[in-house]
Amino acid sequence: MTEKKKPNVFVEGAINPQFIADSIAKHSSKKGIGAHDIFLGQVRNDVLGDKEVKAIEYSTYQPMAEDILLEIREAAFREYNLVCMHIYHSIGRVDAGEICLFVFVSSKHRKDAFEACRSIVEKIKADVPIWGKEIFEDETSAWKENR
Amino acid sequence: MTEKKKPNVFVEGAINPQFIADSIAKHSSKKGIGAHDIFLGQVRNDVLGDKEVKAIEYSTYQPMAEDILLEIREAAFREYNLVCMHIYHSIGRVDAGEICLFVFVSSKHRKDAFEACRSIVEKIKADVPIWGKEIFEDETSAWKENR
Amino acid sequence: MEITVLFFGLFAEAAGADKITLKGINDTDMLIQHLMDSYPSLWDKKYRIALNTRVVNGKTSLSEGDVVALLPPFAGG
Amino acid sequence: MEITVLFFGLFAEAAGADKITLKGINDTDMLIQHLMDSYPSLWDKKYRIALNTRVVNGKTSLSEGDVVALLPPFAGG
Repeated sequence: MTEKKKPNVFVEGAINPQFIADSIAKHSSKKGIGAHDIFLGQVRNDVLGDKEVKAIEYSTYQPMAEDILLEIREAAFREYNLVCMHIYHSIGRVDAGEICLFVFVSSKHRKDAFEACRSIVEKIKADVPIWGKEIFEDETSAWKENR
Repeated sequence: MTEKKKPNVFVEGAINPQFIADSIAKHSSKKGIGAHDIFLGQVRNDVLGDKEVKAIEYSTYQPMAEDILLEIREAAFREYNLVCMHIYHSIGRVDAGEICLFVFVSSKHRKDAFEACRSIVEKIKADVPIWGKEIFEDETSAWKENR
Repeated sequence: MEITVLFFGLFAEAAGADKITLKGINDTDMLIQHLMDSYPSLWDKKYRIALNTRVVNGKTSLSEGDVVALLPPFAGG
Repeated sequence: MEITVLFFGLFAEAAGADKITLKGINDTDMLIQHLMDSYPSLWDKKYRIALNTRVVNGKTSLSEGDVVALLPPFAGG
């Protein structure tokens, strides 16, 4: 039902810690949950050459990203015993130190939450068409690539 | 330095989502962090016989728990490449649906955060002297046991 | 027969466009050859190709109205 | 020679106390025997023993001032 429609994943700019708190608080009514695993990606101030990353500018191919994210979601519900899961990713500029990815997996027992969360994050990195342009202090830039 | 002194782990009652948000927000100044893994334990409304768990009343042997938690912390910093980690556990009554454990691990790359967080949670469950008394709707109770 | 080609990330920068339409391109190999000729700076770049939002590998036939996207390495998360 | 014995969780309930002091107990085996005799409801319970906050296994000598804790199964998290 709600699991079947494409969820809203993309958030303009950084993901706010307050948004994360509100998401957690909403789960207090789901009393069958025993374990949450939350992964947060944060933009690093990596140094390339002698220049420090100040921000990453994210872009996506949204219809494809939404298809792949729905597949990732459905695979997670098939493979693990989950109560619910939520994925949010930033689009646009996110400064170093700010959150750009929020994956929130909830299950009865901890094993499912841990394994599903890690699997989902690896798939997001490998398969979802999202690009990141690292912006340096002098406003020059370089395209990032996931390992 | 700060890693060596016993950290404050025990929180009276449930762990508030706002406290979690504030903890996350504090990490925006640590710009070398690329990945956070957060585990939250939530009290389930398990049914034993025909009675539903309404709350868990947690107690601990605090000096021993603090020693073991410090060992867990030091082992995590030895075994994984971490920027920081925080552990909070409730003492006293926590209602079903509320958070009783908050483990927060931050690292440069996601692999360390994922592996360390899971390892820390398993060790907390196995080795830290914390007890939980499940309180049913009729105020009878049963002692919980980790698997 | 007309197809739409979408460029993302560094390909959009190199091509100076997000989107072009092309005629007379029958398959993905022919498309790639055409793009490399038009934008020589793309030659040494890694990419994947998506046809109507699905990644395809190897030579794939194209039909009227297809949307082909040139995807540089992903960097989500 | 006096030692302190701490009870937690269901042991505190069964013993009706959090803490007792005992004299003339030389080792952990003797302590367990004494406790099982004093509190018969403990016989079938699982436990670990901590001596001065460290878990000990097998028969362990006790000294003046030692604090021995009887730990039922853990349920943290």
